[in-house]
Amino acid sequence: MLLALCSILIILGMVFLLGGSVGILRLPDFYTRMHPAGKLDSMGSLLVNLGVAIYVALDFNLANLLTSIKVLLIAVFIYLSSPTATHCIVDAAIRAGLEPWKKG
Amino acid sequence: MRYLYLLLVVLSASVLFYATLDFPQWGDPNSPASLHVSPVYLQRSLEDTSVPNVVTSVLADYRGYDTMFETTVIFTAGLACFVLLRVFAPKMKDTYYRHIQSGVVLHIKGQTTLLDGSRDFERIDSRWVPADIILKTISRFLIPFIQLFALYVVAHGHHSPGGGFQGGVILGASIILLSISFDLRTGLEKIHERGLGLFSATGVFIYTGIGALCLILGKEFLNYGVLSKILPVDPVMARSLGIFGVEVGVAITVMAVMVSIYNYVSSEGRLDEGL
Amino acid sequence: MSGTMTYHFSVILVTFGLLLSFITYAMTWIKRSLCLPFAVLSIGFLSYCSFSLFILVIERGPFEYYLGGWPPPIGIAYYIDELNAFLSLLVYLVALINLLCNRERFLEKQGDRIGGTMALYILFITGLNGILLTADLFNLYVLLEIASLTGYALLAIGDKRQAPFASLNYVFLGTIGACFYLLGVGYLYIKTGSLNMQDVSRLITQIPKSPTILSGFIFILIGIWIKMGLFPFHIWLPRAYTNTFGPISSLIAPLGTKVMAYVIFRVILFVFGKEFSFEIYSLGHVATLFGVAAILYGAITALRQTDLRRMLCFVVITEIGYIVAGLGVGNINAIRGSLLHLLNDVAMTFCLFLSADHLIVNTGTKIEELKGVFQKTPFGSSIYVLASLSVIGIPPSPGFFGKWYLLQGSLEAQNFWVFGAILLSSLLNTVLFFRTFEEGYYHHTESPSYGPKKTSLSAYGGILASGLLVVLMGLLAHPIVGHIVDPFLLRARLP
Amino acid sequence: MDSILEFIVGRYNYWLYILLMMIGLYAMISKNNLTKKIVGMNIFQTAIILFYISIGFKKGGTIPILEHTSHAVEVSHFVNPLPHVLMLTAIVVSVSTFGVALALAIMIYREHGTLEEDEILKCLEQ
Repeated sequence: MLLALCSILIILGMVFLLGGSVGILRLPDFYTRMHPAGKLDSMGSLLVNLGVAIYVALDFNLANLLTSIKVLLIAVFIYLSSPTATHCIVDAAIRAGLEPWKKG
Repeated sequence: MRYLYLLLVVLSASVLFYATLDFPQWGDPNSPASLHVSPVYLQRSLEDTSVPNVVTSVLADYRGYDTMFETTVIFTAGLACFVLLRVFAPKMKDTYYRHIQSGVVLHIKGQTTLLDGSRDFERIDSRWVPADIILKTISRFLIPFIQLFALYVVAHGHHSPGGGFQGGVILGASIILLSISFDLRTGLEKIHERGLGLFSATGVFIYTGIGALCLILGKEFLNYGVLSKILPVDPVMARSLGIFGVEVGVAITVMAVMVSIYNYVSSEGRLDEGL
Repeated sequence: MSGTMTYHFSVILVTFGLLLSFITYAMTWIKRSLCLPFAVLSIGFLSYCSFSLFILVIERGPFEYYLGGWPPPIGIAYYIDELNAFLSLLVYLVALINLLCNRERFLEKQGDRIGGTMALYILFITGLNGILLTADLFNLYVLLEIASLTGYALLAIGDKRQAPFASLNYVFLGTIGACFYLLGVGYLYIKTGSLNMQDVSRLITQIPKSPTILSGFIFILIGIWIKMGLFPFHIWLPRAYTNTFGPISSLIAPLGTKVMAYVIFRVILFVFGKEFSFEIYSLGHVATLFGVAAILYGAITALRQTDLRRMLCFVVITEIGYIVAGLGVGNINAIRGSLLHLLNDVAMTFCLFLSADHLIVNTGTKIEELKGVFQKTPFGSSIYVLASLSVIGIPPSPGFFGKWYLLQGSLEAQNFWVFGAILLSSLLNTVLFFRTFEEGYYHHTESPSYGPKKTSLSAYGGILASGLLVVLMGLLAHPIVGHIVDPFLLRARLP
Repeated sequence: MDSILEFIVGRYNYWLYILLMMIGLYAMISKNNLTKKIVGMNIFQTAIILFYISIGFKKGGTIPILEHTSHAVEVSHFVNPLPHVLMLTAIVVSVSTFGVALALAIMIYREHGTLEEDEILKCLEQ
C-alpha cells in the first residue's frame, strides 16, 4: 500500500520535472522560461523526495528514519533556495532592462 | 588551419581508441588495477589506521604526501591570483556614501575615507542597487546551516564521504554566498583579506607541520603513528588523529583560498566594488 | 643520529621548501619588509640541505625514502641517486644566485606583492625538486602541476601587454601536456595497477606488446615533450620567456625545460626500460627525427631574431634538441653526452640569460641596441661572452664536453644526421653570437644618451657566480661524468 | 554476435570519455575566444577524471566505506579506492588551473579590452 503510494509520488514528481524541462525548452522568452524552471522543478523535487523518504522509512528502524528525515530536509532546503534563486535571476533581468515577450 | 586541428584531435582520439581494445571489461572485479595494490588498502585500512572510509585513509595516510601537494596546489592558485590581480594603489576613483535613514547618496570626487566609521552613512558601490530583501533574508537564514554542514563534513570524513576538501569548499561557499547576496564589502567585513591570507598559509602549514612533527619525533615524514609519543593513544589511533589533523588544515586552506579567489576575480583585484 | 638526519634531508629539501614559502607569504600580512630577506635565507638553507644530500649520496650511493613509512607500491617513495641529487643542487644554486643578483629589481617591480612573488619563487623550485626526487608517477604529476602553476603566475609578471597573453597560451598548452601525461599514467595504471616507477617497470616487462602500454607511452612522451618545449610543441616557449620579467626568465628558462628533460630520461630508462623503448618500439628513430628537427629549427630561427632574449629562447630550443637527439641515438656515449649536456645546460643557459638580462637593463631589448655595451659594462659583457662561447662549444667550456660525447656517440652509431646537425648548429650558433659581439664591441654610439645603470655589488656578484658555475662545470666535466652520469647509466642497464 | 556485444558493452563508456575529451581538446586548440578555450580546458580535465573513476569501478561494488566488524573484508564488494583519491587531486588541480587562467584572462581583458584571440594578436603586432 505504502509502496504504491511512494511509486505514485515519484512518478508524479517525474511528470512535473519533465514538464519543467519541456517548458524551459519550448517557452518563448526568458521570463516565461523561468516560470517552469522555478515552479515545476520545486514541485517535482518535493514529490520525488517525499516518495524516496517514505520508501526509505518503509523498513522501519532508527537509522532509516534518520535517513528519511535527511531526505525531507533536502526538500525543505530546495524549497527555500530554488524560489529565491529564480526570484533573483528575474529581478536581475528586470533591472538590466530585459523586455518581456508581448506577442501572441 | 581548422582541418589541421581536426586532424590532431582525430589522431589522438584514434590512439586512445586503439588502446581501449586491450582494456579489461568495464567493471571487471578481476582487472589488474583492482588486483595489484588496491586490495591492500581495503584489507588493511581498519587495522592500520582505524578509519572505515578507505578513500580518506588512502588520501591522508597511504598517499598523504600527494594530498599535501594537492593542498599546496590550491594554496598556489590563491597565491597566483593575489600576485597577478591584486592592485594595492587603486586609481583615484569617486566614493559614494549613502545616508541610511534617508537614502540620500553623497558622491565625493576622489578617494576618501571620510565617513567610513560613521553610523549614519554606509559606503556603497557606484553600481549600487538596493539589496533584495528576499535574497538577504534567505541567505541570512541559510548560511549558518551551510556552515554547520561544512563542519560536519570535515569532522565526519572518517566515517562517511567527506573530508577536508569538501568541507572547506562548502565553508567557502557560505562566505561567497554572503558576498554575493549582500556585497563584497560585507563579506570582507566578516573575514578580511589579511585573515584570508593568513588562514590560507596556516592551513597548509598545519598539514606540513604535522608531517614535520613526525620527522622531529624520529620517524619518516607524515608517519603519523609516531604521534603516539606525544598523544595519549596507541599508534593506530594516532594515525586516525593525525588524519583528522591534516583534514582540518586542508579545510582551512581550501576555505580561505576559495574565498580569496572569488574576491580577487570578482573585483579585479581592487577588493572594492566587487560583483 | 646525524646519519639518520642526513637521510631525512631528501624530504626536508622539498617539504621545508613548502613550509618556508608558506611563512614567506604569511609575512605579507604581518611585516612586508621581512619577506625578501626571509626568502633569501630560506633558499640559502635549502641549498645547504641540498648540498648535504648530494654529499651523502656520493658517499653512500643511492637510497630510497618511504614517505609516511609505507613501502612502495602502497605508499609513495623518493628515490635519490647521484644525478638527481646533483641536479637538485644545481636548481637551488641557480635559484639562490638569481635571487641574490636581482633582489632590488624584484622589490622594485613587485612592491607590496613581494611576499606572494617570493612564495611562488620558492614553490617553483620546490616543485622542480620534487619532480627530480620522486619515484612515483602520480606524485610526479602533482609536482608538475605545482611547478607549472607557479610558472604560469611568475611568467605573467612582466610586460603588461604581452606577458599575460603569452602566459595564458602557456596555460593551455601546459594543461594539454600535463593532462596527456596524466592520461598516460592512467593507461599504465589500468594494465599494471601500480603507480610506483620501479613496480610499474617490473610489471611492464611481463606485458610488453600491449597496445594500452604503447599508447600510455606515447601520451606520456608527448605530454613531457610539450612541457619541455621540443620543436613541434615549442610554440608557447619563445613568447612566454621573451615577454616576462628579466629575473623570472633567467630562473625559469634554465630550470623548467631541463628538469622536464630529466623526467624524459627517468621515464624512458627506468619506467619503460631500454628494451621496451628502443628494441620493441623504435623510439630511437622518432627521437632522432624530433631532435634533429629541433636543432635545425632552433639554430636557423634564432638567426632571424632581432630581440636578444627571443634569440636566446631559440637557443634553448636548440639545446633541448641536442638532448633529445642524443637520447634518440641511443648508445652509451650519446646518452652520456646528452645527460652531461643537460647538466651543463642548466649552468650555461642560466649564465647566458642572467648576463643578457644585465645587458638588456643597460641598453634595450633589441640586438641593434647593444651598440657600445662592451664599453658600458665590460664586466657583464665578458660574462655574456663566456656563456655564449660555452654554448657554441669552445673546447675547455662545459658545452664542448657534452657535444663531444654526442658527436662520438653519433659516429659510433653511424647516425650522420645527428652528427651533421650538431656541427651545423654549432656553426650557426657561432654566427649568431658573433653578430651580437660585433654589435656590442665594434659599434660605438657617439652620444650615449644614457650611461650605465647603477648596478649593485650583489648583482655583479651574482653574475660573477653564474660565470664561475659555468667554468666549474667545464673544469669538473670528467668527475661529473665518472661519478654522476655513469652510475646513472649503469643502473639503467645500458651496455 | 554475443562476443561483439560483450566487447562493446565492456568498453563503450571508455569511448564516451574519449569523445568528451576530444570535444574539450578541440575547443581548447581551435576556438578563438579565450573564455571558450578555458571552458574547453575544463571539459578536457573533467573527461580525464571520469575516465579514471571508471577504471576503478567494479560491477556489484559499493562505496569503499567499511564496517567495524571483525571478519575479513571481501575486496570485490568495494570499488577500487585509489582512482578516487587520485582524482580528488586532479579535481583540485583543475580548479586551481581554472582560477589562474581566469586571473590571466582578467589581466588580458584589463589591458586589451577584448578576449578574442585574433583581435589581441592584432593589437600586439602594432
